Amino acid sequence: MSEAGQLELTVPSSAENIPLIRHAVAGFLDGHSIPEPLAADVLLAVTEACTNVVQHAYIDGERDAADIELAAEREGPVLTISVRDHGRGFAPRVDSPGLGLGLPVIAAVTQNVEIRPAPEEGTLVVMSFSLD
Amino acid sequence: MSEAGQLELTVPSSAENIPLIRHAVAGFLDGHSIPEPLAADVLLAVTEACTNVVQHAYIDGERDAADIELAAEREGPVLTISVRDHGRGFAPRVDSPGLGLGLPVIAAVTQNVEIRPAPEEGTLVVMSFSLD
Amino acid sequence: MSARAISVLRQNGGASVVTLLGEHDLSTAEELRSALGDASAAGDGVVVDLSQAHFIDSAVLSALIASHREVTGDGRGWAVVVGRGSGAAVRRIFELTGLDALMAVYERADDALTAASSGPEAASEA
Amino acid sequence: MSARAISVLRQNGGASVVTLLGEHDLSTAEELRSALGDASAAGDGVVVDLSQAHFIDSAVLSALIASHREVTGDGRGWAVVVGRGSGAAVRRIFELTGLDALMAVYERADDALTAASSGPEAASEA
Ligand SMILES: Nc1ncnc2c1ncn2[C@@H]1O[C@H](COP(=O)(O)OP(=O)(O)O)[C@@H](O)[C@H]1O
Ligand SMILES: Nc1ncnc2c1ncn2[C@@H]1O[C@H](COP(=O)(O)OP(=O)(O)O)[C@@H](O)[C@H]1O
Repeated sequence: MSEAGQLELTVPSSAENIPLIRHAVAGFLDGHSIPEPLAADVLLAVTEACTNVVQHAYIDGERDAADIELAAEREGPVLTISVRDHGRGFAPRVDSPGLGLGLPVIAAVTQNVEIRPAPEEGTLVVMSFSLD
Repeated sequence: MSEAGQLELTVPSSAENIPLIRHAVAGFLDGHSIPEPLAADVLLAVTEACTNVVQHAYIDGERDAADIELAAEREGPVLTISVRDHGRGFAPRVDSPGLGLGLPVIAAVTQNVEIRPAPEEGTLVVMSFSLD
Repeated sequence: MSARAISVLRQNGGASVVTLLGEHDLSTAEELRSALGDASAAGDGVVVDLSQAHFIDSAVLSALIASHREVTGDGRGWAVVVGRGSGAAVRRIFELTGLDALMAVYERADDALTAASSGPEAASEA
Repeated sequence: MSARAISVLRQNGGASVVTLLGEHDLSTAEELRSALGDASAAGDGVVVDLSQAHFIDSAVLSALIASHREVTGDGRGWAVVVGRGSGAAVRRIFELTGLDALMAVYERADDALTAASSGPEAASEA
């Protein structure tokens, strides 16, 4: 296994940047020789987590740093990808434009998903995948 | 602070048992002198997690142990409540009878929520609350 | 187990009042949907009184949202009472979900009744 | 960035085909909704061809589910193609959500076209 390092990425929170982030993560997965079908699961989960930031984190107006921050790393047989925002914090929405499939998709494809308030403000979603 | 011990509970997965579980947890919170508004948040999260088991875990037919298992413990300033089932495993449903508010309510009121496959089968949801 | 009940009362003023006592969740959601159906079938406005509800969860909210949609979609008034007697979890779930932006929430039952009896416009000015 | 496109083609046989090439997500969801709207407005059945789609997420599924509901609600046929050329994420999200229980999923475009052209009953026997 090659040591393909970590990935850290900060991009403005917008729908147009979602494919960009997914491609960066695809490159990271390639570098770690992570095969299908796991790679597809990782890209699905990353896409859903970023979509949630774009659709839900910053809805209560402009913020200084309306960014998506992603970090990916591999430690032994565990791949961990975290997505954080600086938004309003995790909250249910009765007026959500979505069907509520995002979190369930993430939970279904990950080995473990944690959701918690991020330091200072916003939400941190930590997703783990087992390479075994 | 009194040492009010742990709570472990296994009950059949049915809507009628949801208030029972909530009352057992309310007793546990009382024993640990956990005040409002935190107690209300804990009872909301526990109720939503158990509702999810009843509505989603065992939908693909009868299982040997169609139970809800709950464990609650306090370690210093952290209260941890886990809810597990032996169901089909976490999966999105396009035909969910709900509005998709359950997981978002849990994530909003907890300090941390983890969702992962339970050992052997089913889903484990671990919810933490900070007493500070 | 604490007492729990759902009642439907037809008021003369042009609304039916559904009152929830105690704790409600998935185990009473069907009874609640049927009470809301009865209230709506009376043909006028609908008030849901949660001022004596100690606990409600998202299963209850789903039933309220469906009733709100049906009744206001018909051009009738719909309002809910969340007051001092409402349990902490009741106030909390309304706050978390920002439901007061979607529906008319009142602290006092008589205000809710007045609003729901006079159609959806008044009831959304809560 | 890989190529991505959405096309709408009106077939003589009584259905419009919406074809997704490449990767689709929230960034193309609006374009997709409008393509599905155009296909539906043609008045016959609708086929969504994902056999050249490399990636789709739940934002795409939401658009497909809305289109399926609208078109079949009208008594018209609706079908989707998920084939060998579909990316792993496409097959995976269909499998995860159990979407094949809700909608007619075909491996071959011509089967989907036949089904969607002959109304909702045929299209649900996939
Ligand atoms: N990053 C976030 N910040 C704030 N709220 C969030 C965030 N992600 C998700 N949510 C909340 O969780 C809910 C469920 O998300 P999801 O399962 O992806 O479904 P959907 O996006 O279709 O509503 C959202 O409706 C929203 O209320
Ligand atoms: N214990 C469980 N086992 C299997 N699937 C689950 C479980 N809990 C939740 N889910 C899945 O997660 C989805 C979202 O749950 P939730 O946010 O509570 O919304 P809702 O119950 O209204 O659909 C459910 O529709 C279901 O697909």
